[in-house]
Amino acid sequence: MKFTDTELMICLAARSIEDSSTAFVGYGMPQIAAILAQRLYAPDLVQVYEYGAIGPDVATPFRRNMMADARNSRRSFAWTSMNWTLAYAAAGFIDFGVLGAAQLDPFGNVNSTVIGGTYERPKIRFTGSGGGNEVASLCWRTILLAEHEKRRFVPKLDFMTSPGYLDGSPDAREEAGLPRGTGPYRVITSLATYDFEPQSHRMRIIGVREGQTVDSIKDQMLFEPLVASRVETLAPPTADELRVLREEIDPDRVVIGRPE
Amino acid sequence: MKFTDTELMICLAARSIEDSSTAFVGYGMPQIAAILAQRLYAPDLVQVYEYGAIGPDVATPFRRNMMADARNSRRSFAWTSMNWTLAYAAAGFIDFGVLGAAQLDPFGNVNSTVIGGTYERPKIRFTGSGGGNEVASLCWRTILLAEHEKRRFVPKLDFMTSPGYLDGSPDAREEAGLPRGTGPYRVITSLATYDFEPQSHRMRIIGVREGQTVDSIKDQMLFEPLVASRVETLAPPTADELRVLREEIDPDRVVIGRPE
Amino acid sequence: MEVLESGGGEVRLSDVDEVRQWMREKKTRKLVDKLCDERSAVERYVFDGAYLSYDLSSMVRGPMSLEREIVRQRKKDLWIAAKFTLLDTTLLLGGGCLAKIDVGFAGLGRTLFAAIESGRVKTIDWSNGTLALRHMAGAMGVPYLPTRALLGTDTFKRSGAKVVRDPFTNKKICLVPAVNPDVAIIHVNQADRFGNARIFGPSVAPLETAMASKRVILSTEELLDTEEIRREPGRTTIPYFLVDAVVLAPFGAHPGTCPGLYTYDAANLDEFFTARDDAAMRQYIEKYVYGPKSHAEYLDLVGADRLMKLRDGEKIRQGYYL
Amino acid sequence: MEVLESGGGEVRLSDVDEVRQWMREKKTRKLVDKLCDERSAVERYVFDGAYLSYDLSSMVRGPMSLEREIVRQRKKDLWIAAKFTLLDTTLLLGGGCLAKIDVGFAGLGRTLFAAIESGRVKTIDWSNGTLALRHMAGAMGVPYLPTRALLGTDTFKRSGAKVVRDPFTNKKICLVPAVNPDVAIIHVNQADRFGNARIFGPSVAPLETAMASKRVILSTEELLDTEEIRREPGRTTIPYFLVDAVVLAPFGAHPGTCPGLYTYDAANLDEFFTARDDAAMRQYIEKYVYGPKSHAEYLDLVGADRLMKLRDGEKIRQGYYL
Repeated sequence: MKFTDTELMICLAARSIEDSSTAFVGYGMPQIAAILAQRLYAPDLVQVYEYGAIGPDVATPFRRNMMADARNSRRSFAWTSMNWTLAYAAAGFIDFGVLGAAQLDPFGNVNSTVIGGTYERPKIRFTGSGGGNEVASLCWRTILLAEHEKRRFVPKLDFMTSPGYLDGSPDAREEAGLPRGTGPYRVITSLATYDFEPQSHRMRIIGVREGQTVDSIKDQMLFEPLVASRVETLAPPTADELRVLREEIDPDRVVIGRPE
Repeated sequence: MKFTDTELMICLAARSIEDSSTAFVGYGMPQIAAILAQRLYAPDLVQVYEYGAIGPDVATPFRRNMMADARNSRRSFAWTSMNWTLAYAAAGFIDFGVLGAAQLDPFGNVNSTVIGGTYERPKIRFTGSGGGNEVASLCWRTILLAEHEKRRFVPKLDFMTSPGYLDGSPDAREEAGLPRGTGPYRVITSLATYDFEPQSHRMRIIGVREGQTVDSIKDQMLFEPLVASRVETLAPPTADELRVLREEIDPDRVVIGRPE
Repeated sequence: MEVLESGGGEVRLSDVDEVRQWMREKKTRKLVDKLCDERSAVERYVFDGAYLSYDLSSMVRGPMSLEREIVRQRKKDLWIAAKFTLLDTTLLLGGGCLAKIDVGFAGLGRTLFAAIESGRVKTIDWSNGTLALRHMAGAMGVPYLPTRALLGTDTFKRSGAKVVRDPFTNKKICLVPAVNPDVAIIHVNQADRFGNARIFGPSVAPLETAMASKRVILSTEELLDTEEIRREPGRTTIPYFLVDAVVLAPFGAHPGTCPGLYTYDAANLDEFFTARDDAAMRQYIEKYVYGPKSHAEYLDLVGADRLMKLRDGEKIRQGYYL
Repeated sequence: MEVLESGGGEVRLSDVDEVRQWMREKKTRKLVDKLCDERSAVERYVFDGAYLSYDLSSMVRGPMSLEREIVRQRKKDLWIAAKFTLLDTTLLLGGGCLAKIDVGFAGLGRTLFAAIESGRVKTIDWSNGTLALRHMAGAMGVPYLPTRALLGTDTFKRSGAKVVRDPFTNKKICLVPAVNPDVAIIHVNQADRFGNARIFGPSVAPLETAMASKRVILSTEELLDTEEIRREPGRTTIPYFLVDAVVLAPFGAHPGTCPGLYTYDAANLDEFFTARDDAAMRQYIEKYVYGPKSHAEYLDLVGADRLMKLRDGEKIRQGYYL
């Protein structure tokens, strides 16, 4: 079955989230991945939204841009507000963070602020951190999602919005004051998946899409990633995943798009 | 009409609280004074309790020791919790604080912790600050209530639980980091009332009970208070005040006692 | 206190004692009727150059009728706290009202980004969470609050935060300064005339924002009697003495949703979202903001039938309206 | 960071990262049935020497059935956070459970004061507000929070707080360290078996205390289905993943009141209050704590008729039970 890049990324992300865990979820792809995970793999996943919903049973079809509406908040375990949801994250209660990234470096640092020019007069301005900085700082394991375009994978970011492993040195995060034992866990792109090599904290290819090779992936990046001793071939979206995505979650294809 | 010392103090305190103000109120006499004020002089007084009730319409008869029960909390404008009520005080929203004091010094500093011996092995141990330190630190004007016994008015406290004007120097409170423009406003005892002389921040007699003189008051203190140029004779409790106190608020005389 | 590192961003610093004095003098504890229309509320309390904060966003329970009035009155040089924002920034920018954005989430659209890229609007980058925390510091009457976010990033460098060592554990910690906005606009579900207000559902930081701000304008879907407020004190989000003006604004969050009450207006939002260049944005503003002279006229422009359909379109009441 | 002054009181200091690790590993996110009796909950989670925190007090919605069980199991050397406390400290002391008190309000009675005066129990003086704030710091995962209380007093000197200069305004500010109790006991109005809990009415710091504590035991007046919890998420005070044990304990706050549900037991409290010497206190404890082997037996001892009268004696439901 044909599928879009976004569908693949969503499915890969959904498979990476553990059941009976808490996950701080951002708008768009991350949210859809969490909903998919909950429908198929992690029925007791507790989605936590920065706007204060804890454990909602999100209504589908998903509607665009409607974070905090009733459909995204209904049947929660609790409703609260931002300072409290972030307190849960800071106090160590949130297992996963799921974030989109406009630009990434080898250590999983994320740019979603500006590209090019100067900070004051950038060539491209994005939305900025949103809740991203907190998610990447405070949750235990961050999953980063990015469309695989060469220009997104840079040796040095134009702007570090949200922290990965910073300069990659062994205790860089802790020395900066970030909570011990946190950091990027996976990078999921439309072509490959990565973890982070424990010593160097560098991105390491652990999976490639069918039809891709480690070398073809490297060709599509501006820095050289590490490669795991065993690189798996990523299973494409299953019929079940696509059915749930296309029929239940996003029938208007607002986020998942349509395969050509 | 005969009345108790406590009744007098409560009436004097009730007359000192302005209508349409917010008042942080402690248990016992302070609370009864606030209820009396509300019934007779300050119908739109907003009582604020540290346990989270904002603006309750306290049910009478008053019951002992039942701060935070339904009768003390009913019909509030809002219910919240301690970190929030104290935030209101810290942010400048609470006009009056009303506090009892076991021991007082010339600058309105209050002891409600220990007397005699050492801190570790005191001769007498009291309850400690409760919410008193916050009230005395953060509310705009603090009214202190104390039975007039000589041993309570000491040149130097055994322990400073809650801040008055500290050492009395012009900016002592501000230099200590306390909010600008705050401090004790009145001391009300069973024999006299005091304000604080603006330059020296020393207690100053402004009223004496019928049958007392400035000298008789001084005789019953262990430090020498200042005396205002005009000292009024304190009006005894009115029939109305006593009726409300004895019939509505405290018919069991739990706090107000019975005149011999 | 040794500061290890300071962000270089411009900060709207608060003097805690000056703010306290304001709250003492300017926030009456009297039960006065604060009901007025959006025009006089905005005239009175939103001034050119003011620091403005709002709760939630254009899409969800945002104070849209008040935002439109701000644009209608052509307020200038606002500095806004853009926490959890969506089209709010875009609208205020389109109306020429914006000078600076404390960015949590800058907002959406080419018009906005072009203004930033060209330097017409200045950004100071924070994050949603640290902006919410700055309001909490303002609400708590303290000069700052500590957090373990921002650390190690360029976001920190562009913010006005500082890094120090915590004297208890000797670890690095980030301090974010309190913000006390000149004016807050907050849309609520129910309020009485004095300003006691209820918000239903999850939220960003409505109480923190109301407590921290020097002036607070509420727009409300419904007016309640104070007796009703007193009957269920546990449902009060904002007590009256924080509030300066109460504006009755049914469908005040339109074209966004007010959860539990009405759904969003997809067609209107499409017009808004697709106003991607300045001309289209001007057209949108001409039609929906300058055209109607008040929120009442705006509602007529949208039309009663459409509004009723939006109300019917919200299928979830549970949890909001008990 | 230059510390201008440090209180000399012993502090139960938290390592924020160690606490985070605990919350990661020991607080399951699984929806597991946590219902148990007070005996096994206290056996499992309250250990000798533990730092214990409770919400509210013996008089009002206090976790009295759990406090009695702690005494029944003869736990030793507890260090307690006595914020807004009344006879709780007296009871724990009478049972020989207490070693140290972080004093907000020490509690009541000669027995207690005599124990402090004789040095059998050690006090560290804070205030109600700073103790609540220390729990909030623990809940927020930060090492401390700033406040403008305590400054200039002996209370400060006996506390474990510090004074520093705020790097934004250069004014002095007091920092109070986070506390992360080993165990919290909290009485709630309603909870499901997983620990999602509702508290009605004003409160001290139940959520802060639950978030900050390594173990949380809830006693609840009523058990609800989770479906009921999900129907009104705005009424949830404590989400399940903070909670370790749920004990069904109707009249769990007896002899105090559970506001909106039952009034206090004046006769029983009189016995308690007048237990002014050690012998009388032993007698009270013998009768009401050691006598009954469980909360169920305690309720029988008090008697169904009396309990029903207490329920009828609470004339105010409004605002609590909507």
